[in-house]
Amino acid sequence: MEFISALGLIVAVIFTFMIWSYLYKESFIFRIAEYTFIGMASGHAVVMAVGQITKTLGSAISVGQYIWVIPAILGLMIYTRYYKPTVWISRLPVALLVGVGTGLAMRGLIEAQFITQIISTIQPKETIDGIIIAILTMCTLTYFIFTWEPKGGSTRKAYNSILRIGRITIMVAMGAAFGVLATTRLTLCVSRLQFIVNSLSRLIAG
Amino acid sequence: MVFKEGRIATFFALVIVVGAILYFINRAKIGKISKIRKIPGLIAIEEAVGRATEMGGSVLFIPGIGGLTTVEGPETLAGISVLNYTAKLCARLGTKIVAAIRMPEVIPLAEEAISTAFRMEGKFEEYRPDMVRYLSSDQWGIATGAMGIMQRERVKANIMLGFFAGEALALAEAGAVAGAIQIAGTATNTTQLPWFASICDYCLFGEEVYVAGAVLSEDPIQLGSIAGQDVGKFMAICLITIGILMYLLKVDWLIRLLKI
Amino acid sequence: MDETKNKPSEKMAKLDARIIYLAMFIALLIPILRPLGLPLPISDMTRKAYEYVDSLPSGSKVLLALHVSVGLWPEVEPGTIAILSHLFSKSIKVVIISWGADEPVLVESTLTKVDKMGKQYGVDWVNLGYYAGMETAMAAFAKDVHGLVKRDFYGTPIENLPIMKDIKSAKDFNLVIYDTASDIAPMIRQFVAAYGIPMVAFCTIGWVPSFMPYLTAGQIVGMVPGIRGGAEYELLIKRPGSGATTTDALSLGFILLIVLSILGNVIWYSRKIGMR
Amino acid sequence: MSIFKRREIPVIITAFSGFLMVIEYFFTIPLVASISTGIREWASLIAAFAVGLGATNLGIIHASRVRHRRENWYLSAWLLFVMVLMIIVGIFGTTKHPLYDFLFANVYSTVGPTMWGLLAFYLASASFRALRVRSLESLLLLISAILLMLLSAPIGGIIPGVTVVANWVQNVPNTAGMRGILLGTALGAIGLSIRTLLGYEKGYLPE
Repeated sequence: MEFISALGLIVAVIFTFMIWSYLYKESFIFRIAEYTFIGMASGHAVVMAVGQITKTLGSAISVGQYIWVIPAILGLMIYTRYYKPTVWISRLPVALLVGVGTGLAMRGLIEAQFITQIISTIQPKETIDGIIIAILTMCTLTYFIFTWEPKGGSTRKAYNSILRIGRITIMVAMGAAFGVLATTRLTLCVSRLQFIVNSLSRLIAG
Repeated sequence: MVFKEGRIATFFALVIVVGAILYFINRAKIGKISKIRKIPGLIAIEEAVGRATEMGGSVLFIPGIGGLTTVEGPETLAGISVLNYTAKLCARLGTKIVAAIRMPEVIPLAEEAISTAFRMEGKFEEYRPDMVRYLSSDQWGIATGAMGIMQRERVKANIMLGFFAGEALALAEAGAVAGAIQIAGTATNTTQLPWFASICDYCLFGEEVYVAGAVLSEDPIQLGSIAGQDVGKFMAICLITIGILMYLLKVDWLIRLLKI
Repeated sequence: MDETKNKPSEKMAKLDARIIYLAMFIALLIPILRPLGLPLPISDMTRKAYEYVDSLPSGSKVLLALHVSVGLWPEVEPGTIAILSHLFSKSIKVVIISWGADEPVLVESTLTKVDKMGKQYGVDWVNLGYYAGMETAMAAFAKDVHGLVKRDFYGTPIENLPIMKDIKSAKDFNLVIYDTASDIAPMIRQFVAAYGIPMVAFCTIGWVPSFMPYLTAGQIVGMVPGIRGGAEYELLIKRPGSGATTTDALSLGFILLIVLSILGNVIWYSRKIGMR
Repeated sequence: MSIFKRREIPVIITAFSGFLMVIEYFFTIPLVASISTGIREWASLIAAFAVGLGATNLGIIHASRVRHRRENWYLSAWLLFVMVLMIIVGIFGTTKHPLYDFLFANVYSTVGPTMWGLLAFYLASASFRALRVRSLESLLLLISAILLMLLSAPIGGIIPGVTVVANWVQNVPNTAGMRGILLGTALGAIGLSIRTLLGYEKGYLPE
């Protein structure tokens, strides 16, 4: 085996165990891995960002789109926050980011998580299951009503049992997701263990 | 002005919800406030910070791993609002608080939230820059970093509110091993909720995450808007009821209406 | 919340945790070192997929479409290895295309684990790389392969690849195999509904319930669910591989998880009674 | 003027860009479409500029730890060294530089799979400690978790009936529960967005 790739395997295997050592105890060994990774990932993020900035600005300027100077200035404005009298300037680009995010969320979620979900509830694939899903969905939704509840009497009792069914539905869903995700987690761990065993046997075999 | 095809019904649904929110905000402005049901996880924040203080430990806050510019944006903002409230409690009690951050553009918001809280409590001189810690833009950077902080800085209250992904299980379990009271919540990525629901002491589901800031602020205008959101829920319940009856009667114009 | 959860038994919980981690480590490691061959009943959905593929005449052309992220790839990899070995053993031509950016690289590394039986790149199989746009790309590919695809993953113009000569549109394929960790509906719309090409799904376990109706309705001819399905397929082609190892490990892991959840409750209750 | 500096201008910018995104989605207005596409591209460029805030944050915190010789200061120094090394090699030697490539392939890329693997161990301890039967709700959570584990475990196929029941649980109550949460999520996000766009959410802007 080539020296560099052998060294790579050794490093990867050692690094894996340094991180897993956290399970035994948070120790110096884990800390080295933690600090190395945070340093490396932050450096990598900067490299990627610089790449993105030079690529975007470079290609824009080369075709004469000088308007791209504006976002570049906005981007640099973030750094005025380190000098107190100009902190307010740094809030402007951040305000733009917040606006874009909230706008995208509003338009995306009303479609994907509201209308689409209602349509698939009232367009079931099987009748009986479809009706059960519709009823349980409404009970779950009732659990999220914050400002309204019936006053006293039998309505109140009925309402409370709807809430209970809603809560139970959520919990069954949580259990189901727990069980399904467990498969993925175990599979990924097995594939990591396989990597370690294979690496070690390759290293021993030379 | 031309509507885009297939989005007309969606637009009107949005208009109804937003209209209801604005209506209730205006009602709140003239003093008519709706009562809001209690969310146990939010009440527990005070208890958690109190216990961390008693035990001489610190409070860790993670406003999710999402950024600002995508659909995860509002979830991050919800986390920041609760961070502001938690920081106020910490400033009042003199408890150490650390906010772990993944996306760099969230750093200014977190710093603003904590420093404002300390200033409002009249303890601005106790605010330190290392209360906000960027732990790299990698999902596992914030996970390993926060796991390290939990043990090294004796975290006794761990509050996680915002967008989370695969690292949710690692964070919740590491927090439990550290012996922290844990309050956690996430919304759009529902697949991560089971970890929070089973491992953490308190869990906020979906919409509860978004209203957390409003509830904690006790600001009547913000509270008013929650009543508007409830109108949306009544609308959904009505549509589902009518829709399923129509399905049984084999009529499909409601579905076609929703798809225009 | 509950007092017993954290406070008095904190030290105990820490000690317990290490033993539990070790138990899990051993449970997952044993089958890797020495496969146990635990019983694995073969499900109908996998058998249907196998039988369909097995009945394809030699010289058939199969499209393998991929949409699985890096994190979930290990779940479908054993099945993919098994199906590729099966196809290569029957001299069937395979065209691979990806709807996500990472998949071309992932499938390349998977292909190194497949016995190709002397099959040649460009003649018997080809990796066309990644095409963005999901359903738009699917539709474009199905309608006019040469309109969308100009070069393969390595940059070779597809006119230079003999395999691509007779493949002009979706109609030229005898079967579509879809490796997926996302919804199957777009592929059904663009290939099954539009051109009537039969389809088999290799999916992550989480999607099984959502895909079931398509199987019962006959819109897909077979389904191979996750690692378990991959191991079943390995058994069917009589080449036990990493799928069988992983399913053994999964079985042990799940037994451990179930025992732990029950044991945890037993200990908790007995402590609670003891404290009274 | 000072009051404008504090709140009004940022809120106006937020509201403008936010409502623009919404309008673009529902209506075909060429001018709005081009402006909002432009702003989205701008936002991603601004976010790229913001990455420097992260490096600055690490620089300030860890440099001060090194300067004051705090506990583990040499680790802080190491973190900064690694970060600067990656930046210098990555920018001046490009990401294809052998050293960058080696570190990326064997250290950076190792952490993801390792941490995913770690989750299996945490799953085991969570099953032991957290799946407590305190009420009917938590009993049902436990049962549905076990059922779904049996469904995915090969060994589950041996027990008759498990597949049918587990599939039903995943198909029906699970779909309903998740759907209820998603519907609420959409409304919650809209409520929070409106509060933000109108300047009522105050968490992140100074009073």
